Amino acid sequence: MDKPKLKLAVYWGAACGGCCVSVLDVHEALFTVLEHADLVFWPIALDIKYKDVEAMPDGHIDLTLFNGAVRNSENEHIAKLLRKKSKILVAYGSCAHMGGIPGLANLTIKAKIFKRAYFESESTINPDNVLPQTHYKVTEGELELPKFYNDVRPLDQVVDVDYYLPGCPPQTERLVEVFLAIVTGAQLPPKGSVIGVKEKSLCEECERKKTENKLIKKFNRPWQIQDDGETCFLEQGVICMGPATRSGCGWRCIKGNAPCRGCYGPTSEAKDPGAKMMSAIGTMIDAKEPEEINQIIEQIEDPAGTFYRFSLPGSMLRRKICKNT
Amino acid sequence: MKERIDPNLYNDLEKFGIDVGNWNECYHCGNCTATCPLTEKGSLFPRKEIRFLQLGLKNELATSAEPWLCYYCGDCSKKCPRDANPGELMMSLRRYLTSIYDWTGLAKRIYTSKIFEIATILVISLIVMVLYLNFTFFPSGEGAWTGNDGGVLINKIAPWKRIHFGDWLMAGTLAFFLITNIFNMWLNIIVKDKSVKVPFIAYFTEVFSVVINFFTQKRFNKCDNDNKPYWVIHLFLMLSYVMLFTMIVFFLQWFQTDSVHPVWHPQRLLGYISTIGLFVGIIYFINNRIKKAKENSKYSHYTDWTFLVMLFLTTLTGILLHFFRINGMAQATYITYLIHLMCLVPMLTIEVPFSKWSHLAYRPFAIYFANVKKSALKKQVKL
Amino acid sequence: MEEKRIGVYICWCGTNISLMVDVETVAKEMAKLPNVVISKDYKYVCSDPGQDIIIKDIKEHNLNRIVVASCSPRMHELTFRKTLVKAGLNPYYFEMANIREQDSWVHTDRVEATKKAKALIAAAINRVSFHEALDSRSVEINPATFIIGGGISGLSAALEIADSGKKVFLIERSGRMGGHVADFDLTFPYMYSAQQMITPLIQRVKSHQNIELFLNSEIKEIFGYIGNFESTIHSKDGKETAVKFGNVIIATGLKTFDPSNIENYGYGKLPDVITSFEFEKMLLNGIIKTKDGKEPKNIAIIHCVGSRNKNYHEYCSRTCCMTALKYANQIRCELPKANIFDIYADMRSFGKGCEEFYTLSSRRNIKFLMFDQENDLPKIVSANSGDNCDMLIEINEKLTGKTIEVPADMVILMVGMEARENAKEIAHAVGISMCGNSFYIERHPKLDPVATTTNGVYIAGGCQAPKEIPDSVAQAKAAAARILATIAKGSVEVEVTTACVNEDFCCGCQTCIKVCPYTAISFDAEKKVSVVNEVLCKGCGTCGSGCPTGAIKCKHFTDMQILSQIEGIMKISHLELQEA
Amino acid sequence: MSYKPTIVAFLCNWCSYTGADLAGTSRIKYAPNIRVIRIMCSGRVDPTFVLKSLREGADGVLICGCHPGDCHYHEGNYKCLRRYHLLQKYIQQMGIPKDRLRLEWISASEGKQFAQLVDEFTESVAKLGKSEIRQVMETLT
Amino acid sequence: MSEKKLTAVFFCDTRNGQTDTVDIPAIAEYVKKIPDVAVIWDSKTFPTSYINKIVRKIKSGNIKRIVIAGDMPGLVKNTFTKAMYLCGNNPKDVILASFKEYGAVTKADTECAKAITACSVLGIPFELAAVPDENPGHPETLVIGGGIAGIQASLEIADSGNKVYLVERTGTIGGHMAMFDKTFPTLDCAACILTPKMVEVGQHQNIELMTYCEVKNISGEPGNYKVKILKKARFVNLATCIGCGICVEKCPTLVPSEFDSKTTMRKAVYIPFPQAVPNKYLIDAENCRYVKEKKCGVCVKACPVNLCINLEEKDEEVEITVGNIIVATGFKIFDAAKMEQYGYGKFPNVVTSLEFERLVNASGPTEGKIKLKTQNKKGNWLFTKEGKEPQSIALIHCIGSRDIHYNKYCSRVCCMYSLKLAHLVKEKLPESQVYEFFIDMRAFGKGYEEFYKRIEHEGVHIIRGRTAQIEEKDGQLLLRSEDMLNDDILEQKIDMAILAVGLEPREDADAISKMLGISRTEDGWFMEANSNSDTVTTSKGGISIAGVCQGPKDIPDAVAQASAAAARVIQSIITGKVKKSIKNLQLENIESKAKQLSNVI
Repeated sequence: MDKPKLKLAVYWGAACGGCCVSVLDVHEALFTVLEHADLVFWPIALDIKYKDVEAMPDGHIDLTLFNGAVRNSENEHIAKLLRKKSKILVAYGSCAHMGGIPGLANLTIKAKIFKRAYFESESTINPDNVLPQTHYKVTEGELELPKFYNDVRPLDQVVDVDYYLPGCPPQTERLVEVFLAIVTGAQLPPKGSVIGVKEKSLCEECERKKTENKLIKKFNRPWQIQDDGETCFLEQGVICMGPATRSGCGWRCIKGNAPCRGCYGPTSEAKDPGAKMMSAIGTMIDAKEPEEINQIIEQIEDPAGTFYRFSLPGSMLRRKICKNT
Repeated sequence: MKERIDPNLYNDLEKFGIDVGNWNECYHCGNCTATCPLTEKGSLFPRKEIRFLQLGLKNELATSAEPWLCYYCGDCSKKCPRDANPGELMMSLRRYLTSIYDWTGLAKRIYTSKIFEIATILVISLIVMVLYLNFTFFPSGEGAWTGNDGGVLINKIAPWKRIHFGDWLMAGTLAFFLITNIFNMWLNIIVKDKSVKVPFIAYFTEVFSVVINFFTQKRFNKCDNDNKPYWVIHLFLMLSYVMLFTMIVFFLQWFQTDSVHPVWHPQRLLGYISTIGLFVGIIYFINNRIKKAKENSKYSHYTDWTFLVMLFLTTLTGILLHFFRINGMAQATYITYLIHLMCLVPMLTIEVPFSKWSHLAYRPFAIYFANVKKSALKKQVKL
Repeated sequence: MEEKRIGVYICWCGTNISLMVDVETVAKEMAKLPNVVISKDYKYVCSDPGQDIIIKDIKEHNLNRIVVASCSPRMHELTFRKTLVKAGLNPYYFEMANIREQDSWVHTDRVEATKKAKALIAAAINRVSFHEALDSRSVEINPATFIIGGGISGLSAALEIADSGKKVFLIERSGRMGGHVADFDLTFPYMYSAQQMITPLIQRVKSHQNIELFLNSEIKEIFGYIGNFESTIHSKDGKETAVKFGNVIIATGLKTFDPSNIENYGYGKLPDVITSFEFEKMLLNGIIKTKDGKEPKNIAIIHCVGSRNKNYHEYCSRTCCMTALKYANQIRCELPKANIFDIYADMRSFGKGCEEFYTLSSRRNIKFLMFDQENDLPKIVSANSGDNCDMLIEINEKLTGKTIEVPADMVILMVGMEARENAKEIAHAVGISMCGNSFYIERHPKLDPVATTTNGVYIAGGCQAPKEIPDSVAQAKAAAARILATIAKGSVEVEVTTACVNEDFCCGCQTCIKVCPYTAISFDAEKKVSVVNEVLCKGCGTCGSGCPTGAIKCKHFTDMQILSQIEGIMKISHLELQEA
Repeated sequence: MSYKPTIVAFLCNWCSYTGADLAGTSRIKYAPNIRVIRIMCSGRVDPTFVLKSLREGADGVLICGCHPGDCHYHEGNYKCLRRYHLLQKYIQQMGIPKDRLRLEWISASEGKQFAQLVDEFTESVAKLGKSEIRQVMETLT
Repeated sequence: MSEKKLTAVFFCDTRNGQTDTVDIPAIAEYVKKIPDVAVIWDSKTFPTSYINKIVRKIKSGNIKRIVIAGDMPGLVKNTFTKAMYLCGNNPKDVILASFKEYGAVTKADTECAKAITACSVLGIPFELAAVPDENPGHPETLVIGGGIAGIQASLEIADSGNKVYLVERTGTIGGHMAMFDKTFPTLDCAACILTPKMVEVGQHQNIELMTYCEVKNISGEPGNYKVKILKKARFVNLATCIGCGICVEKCPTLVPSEFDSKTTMRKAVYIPFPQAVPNKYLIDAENCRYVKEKKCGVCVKACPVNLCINLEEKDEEVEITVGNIIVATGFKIFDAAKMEQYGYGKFPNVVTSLEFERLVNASGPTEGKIKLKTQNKKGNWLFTKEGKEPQSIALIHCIGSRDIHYNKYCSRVCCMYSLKLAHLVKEKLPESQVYEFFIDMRAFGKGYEEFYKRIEHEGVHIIRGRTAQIEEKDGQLLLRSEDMLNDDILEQKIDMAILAVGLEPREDADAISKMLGISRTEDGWFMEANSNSDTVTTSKGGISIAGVCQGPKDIPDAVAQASAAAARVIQSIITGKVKKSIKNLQLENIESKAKQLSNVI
């Protein structure tokens, strides 16, 4: 054991924290990891200041798991910082991968979000109409707060990313595999690869019965059907992102009788998961007349939310076009 | 206005023509009309006439002046891509129209029956003979018959007054027929054509042009250049004819004298010139028709021949008459005089109102009416 | 990965392109794009010397991708692919930019047209980088031929092939062969007997050892591909026969126009207004008579019924003029004294001996009237008692400019030809295209009038466009020639640009299976992946876009190729924006 | 000067591309803003292509296929039609005017109609002005 | 077996002005002997215009069948069908024995005519009875003529894997089509669609291309023809010529270019046109100064390839053996100078359509710009780029066609190509006035009528009326034509007149027909075996015809016909047999076959 220990960092940007939890979820395996690696930065668990990171020499960190999207100037700053300091930067989790749930904020704009959060939400009491500021004078001096961006961006839109490890959150087992791979010095996949996943999409794992009869006359929400727990959701008219989503999660949602929502993102052959799924769904709609087609499509109330639930900022269109964006 | 197609018209008209090709073959390329140097807007022929014929639009044909405006240079027939012979159609149409204008129906019979024509000529000749024998002094006076009393005394045998009376009688009758026929022509060409309303003044303004055309036949001259000698000879013939006609009908007293004038005397000079004009012309036309040299002489209807032959005989007997007379051959003169009349009278009676001669009158009038119509149309357009 | 070395050739096409596109500048600018090694402009790239330049450059500069910007790829893509082969490159390392039909010929602003050309060429350059080597494949040809339609075209083609000793399946929807020709009495312009012409053909077909005849039969669909088609023949008596064959000739012919909709003619209302085909029957039966059994004194023939008129069909039916003349002659024989009126628009007597026939007819006292088939149809009305005829036709006669009344006791409408009502089904069953008039589209209107865009399927006779007997026969035999050539060779090359499934990505969702119109995709239950039968696949690419995982690749139309093409187009547009 | 849009068009090989070629051989003039991408069938049009075009800054996207019932590959155009409607809904949700995307049927004989369509579409896209996405991309932090 | 029916045979008048016709009395004599023939009716004494009299004759003779024999018996058929109907007989028992239908035309064909009549009398289709023997066939094929028809036929056969000799008189294949600018109605550029085919021919491993060669003599039997081919001295070695064109630069002799319809000049050493196949130079012996006078020879010195140009080369003759021959010799255009009224040859700007085709072509004398001719220093009128643009152009249809004085037939393509030229003028000179003078607009093919309408909407003045004459007036051309649909006569001043010349058989058609032993129609086109069901084979076995040499036709029809001719050839190659000529058949053979069949049927 004369090999020096690897240096690890974990950071969260705009995220729910689930990814960090998934790291914690490695349980005992953490000890194995720590045998080989030191955690040099992990705000949720360790008290290491930004300036400590800044002080590190470039490329000092061997592996950084960056989870969460880039939402504000702080996220961006740290992303860039970590990029500089890390040998390998992994976009960890759906948010870093393609924007994730926070990415749905791209369907609106900052002003509206603030309006909702600071004025309109039912639980808000804000009689002074205070809004977040980037600079605020207090008696101790001037506070500088991160700037809240208009758009949510996945990590690779801000910095160069070496690997992606998707999932909301990523399957812990996958993380362990990755860890072990790095630690054991296995041959690393080419840069830009999505790791901790399988090549094929979810249906491959899914054990529900699939046939070619995917003809949809009516779209159903899961509660609208009597799910027998065996038939492919699509064949029951429920939009399941499974075919357009990488497997690796162990079809957890479907096992729980909920259709896949696509947190693992598209396969490497699909550029835009929502588009691919829309294309497939379009194929399945069982109608020829424009009126009938439209009538069926009307049943999909929120195409963006349905097909891009976890991937809007990383998709082709990235965001909704709003006035004054 | 709707017009009913008359499929039989073609057969009717065929009787006026010569069996040379088939007007039904025309496929209306318009080459003939465009070739014709005489066509102009408002008077397009011969294609349109073929069309009227093919479709049996009798009224259209009867009311058109165009056949008279054609002088048969024959270019249209020569260049016709289907050998439909439009030139000959125009010729046949002139015959047809003559029969249309003629209210007596004689023209139709003459043009459609060879036998009828010859029979009429013979009958008239005989009538002339009988009349001559009854009303002249011949052969009552022995001397007159032999010319013993010194020279040829034509006025004794056939006193000019009586002959003149016959002249006038015949001229009047023929003029009556001719004029009524021309009236008919006017009715057809102008009155029946509802598309144009002719103001009265137009009849006066156009008179002059017709007179000029009559004496120069400049329209004929506009026809093909190849036809120059044709035009000259025809003009000369026509003028000669008119001259002789005038002398006989109006100045017989002066023309038919018992004394022989010197050669330079205008009476003789005019007579000679006219006779030469007539004779040369007739020989030229007969020769043309025999040789079928030109498009317009290729096909001869029997009425064409009758006209030429009768005119020829009349002229020939006239010349012989003169020859015998100046040579004092009284007996021969008198007989020739009779024969001359026997040729001349039927020639005029048949030809003038009912047959080929009539073109002398119809042509200028057709031009006249056409011009009148044209000027009327111009005014209409201006309005 | 190999280094991409792209050669770009921009064609002047004489002045066709160069007048509207600044080809020299374009060539210079394209040279600056990444991977472009050579960029040239040339007067006629398609010419022999033009192709020689490409070959020479490939060898000298070690090019491995070629882009030609010239006419439509529909015109010359094959030519240049062959050029690449000659130079030792895979033919699919080639891309064409259409800067003539879709640029220089349709625009008037030289600056814009040049910009567009740049974008299209840049797109092609981008695309060609992603091109992959594809290998041509050949399949064996089943020597049997399937012919649909037992009219004169079908019979001629069948005999031509069968006489070569090759098997023919001939199916005919009705119970008898000979089609329309069997209903004809005489043929124009030489007035030969149609019956005597068609009878030996039918007899020979019936007794031919190589021809298997299916009367009263139809097919629903043809499966397979060139050389290896199969289908089931459904006979009206319920029998079904499965057949396999290598080529198909469609000779379904056409049907006659139904003139009931033309109000002016009163067809269906006036008893003695009949169509040409009804009249033909009268001739065959030897007697021309009106519905009350009288001998008609006046017979009118009206041309262009349903043809050359935008309310019905804009096209000319090609045969009616001469057929009308034929009738006129036949009527003249039967009724020497009758009045015959032929009401035409343009007399189209264009074939060998036809103009002479027209001349001959015009000598037989037939009245020709010209009408305006486009805007001013004649009107047929019942006559009054005094008119001495049954009907009157009121027509604005064009050559006199007069309105004319034509008496008629019988009116023959020269009905035009139109596609059969089931033309579309057959087109679908076989997989060929139709033009706006529902006639089948030939592969090339000039140089390939018998083939279709579907390999192994040929069209002959009236189903391609109205045509007369000699031309139908010639076309049928031309189709036979094409088939005999492939049979003689024994094999034929098939579609290369098919779809294929990347088993590494296919998750087995089976979305694609119903997408394929040719049932070329099936599910391999063992491997749990979809499989494309590449000989059945015609390369439409619908499955490729329908596959949610991206496992199906449409060869030569891959996602990457098209996406890069889009990038290429937009790159130039952006550049220009920046410049502006 | 009015805005000169860039339009990406996907034309099926059999009908619409041929129709566009016909417009060319017939020398029917139309607006030069269109950039044609040839595909074998309108059914090959993957929504990805459309979104990619928009993403790259195309001001308009035109899809043309054979008329319903005339598809060279039987029903590819119907599949395109369904995807088109779904896509329309999505892009509208994403704030892109629906007029930027259009699906039309052009047959091989409709050269003239193709030219008219291009002119009309170009005009309507020009009215919408510069692509919103391009504007956004330019302002994205 | 049906009961025997008494038959009458009626002979039509077949002379029709011709002297060399089948011997009717001899046929009548022969037919009389056939059992069941009750009576022979002679057209001279027979009352064809009185159907009632015929009825009486039928009834009195108890006639049940009538055979009408003659060149075009169909012309009188219905008289008899009606008579039969009126007698209560079956009108279908009126049978035609059309001599011409099966090629019995001249006195020499009398035996054939007898057989035709006999078959009709026996009720057996002639085609079934007259089946000629077969010879074993040689698998190689000769195609004479390298126009589009020859090209198509050659490719078709070569694609089936069989050897084809394609013999072409000029230095390149391509024929007239290569000279055209665009093709109607799709307006494809002719060269664009033709050159790939030409290239294919040039490169096809099964085609031996013999350009600048002529067929001199043909002997042998169907299936085994010995063909002597004259290889005219080309003086340039096909194998070594690199097509650099230096010789052309140096050559001092200028002659009018045949390819450009003599609107441009070429040198004595030349390639016919840039896309020629083979793309190699050749020297025109008639104009080369060295060949004529043994002077010059600069090309030899200039040529960079050793021994490539050999001015001493002599014509050679080679002999090949083939089983089948396809004749695709094409046509020549009508000599417009014959119609003096249009002043072709007198007025410089009266041009033929083919000259105009070259003028509008981008590779033509003005690079495709439409210009009037200008006079050069020598006084010759030429097309140059400096010429003035015409403001008004007239196209005159039917030049030499549909005219009893020239060619009676319709040339079939002129209407459409004139419309096409009108379109090209309008496209290049939108402001110009284009007049088109037609008689009947023959827009009959697929898409043609639509094209016609389109040209009309483009503003071309389409006038019904044949132009009568063109004169020169005030330096302009003055044309006179009736505008019959507007009831007017047009005297139109124009700058240029394009004469839509018709198509004629080539000068050597007669020689070729004699050499091959195939017959020609009155108009001089090669005669097909059957005008309806077999337009590609000839009366001589193993010889087929394709393209315009059979009669005027447009490109698709010529192509289809060429393929059809190829079908016949491929069929004979596959079966290894070539049918002998029908004319080789003895009358007895046909007779016995017919009897045999009549027993069966």
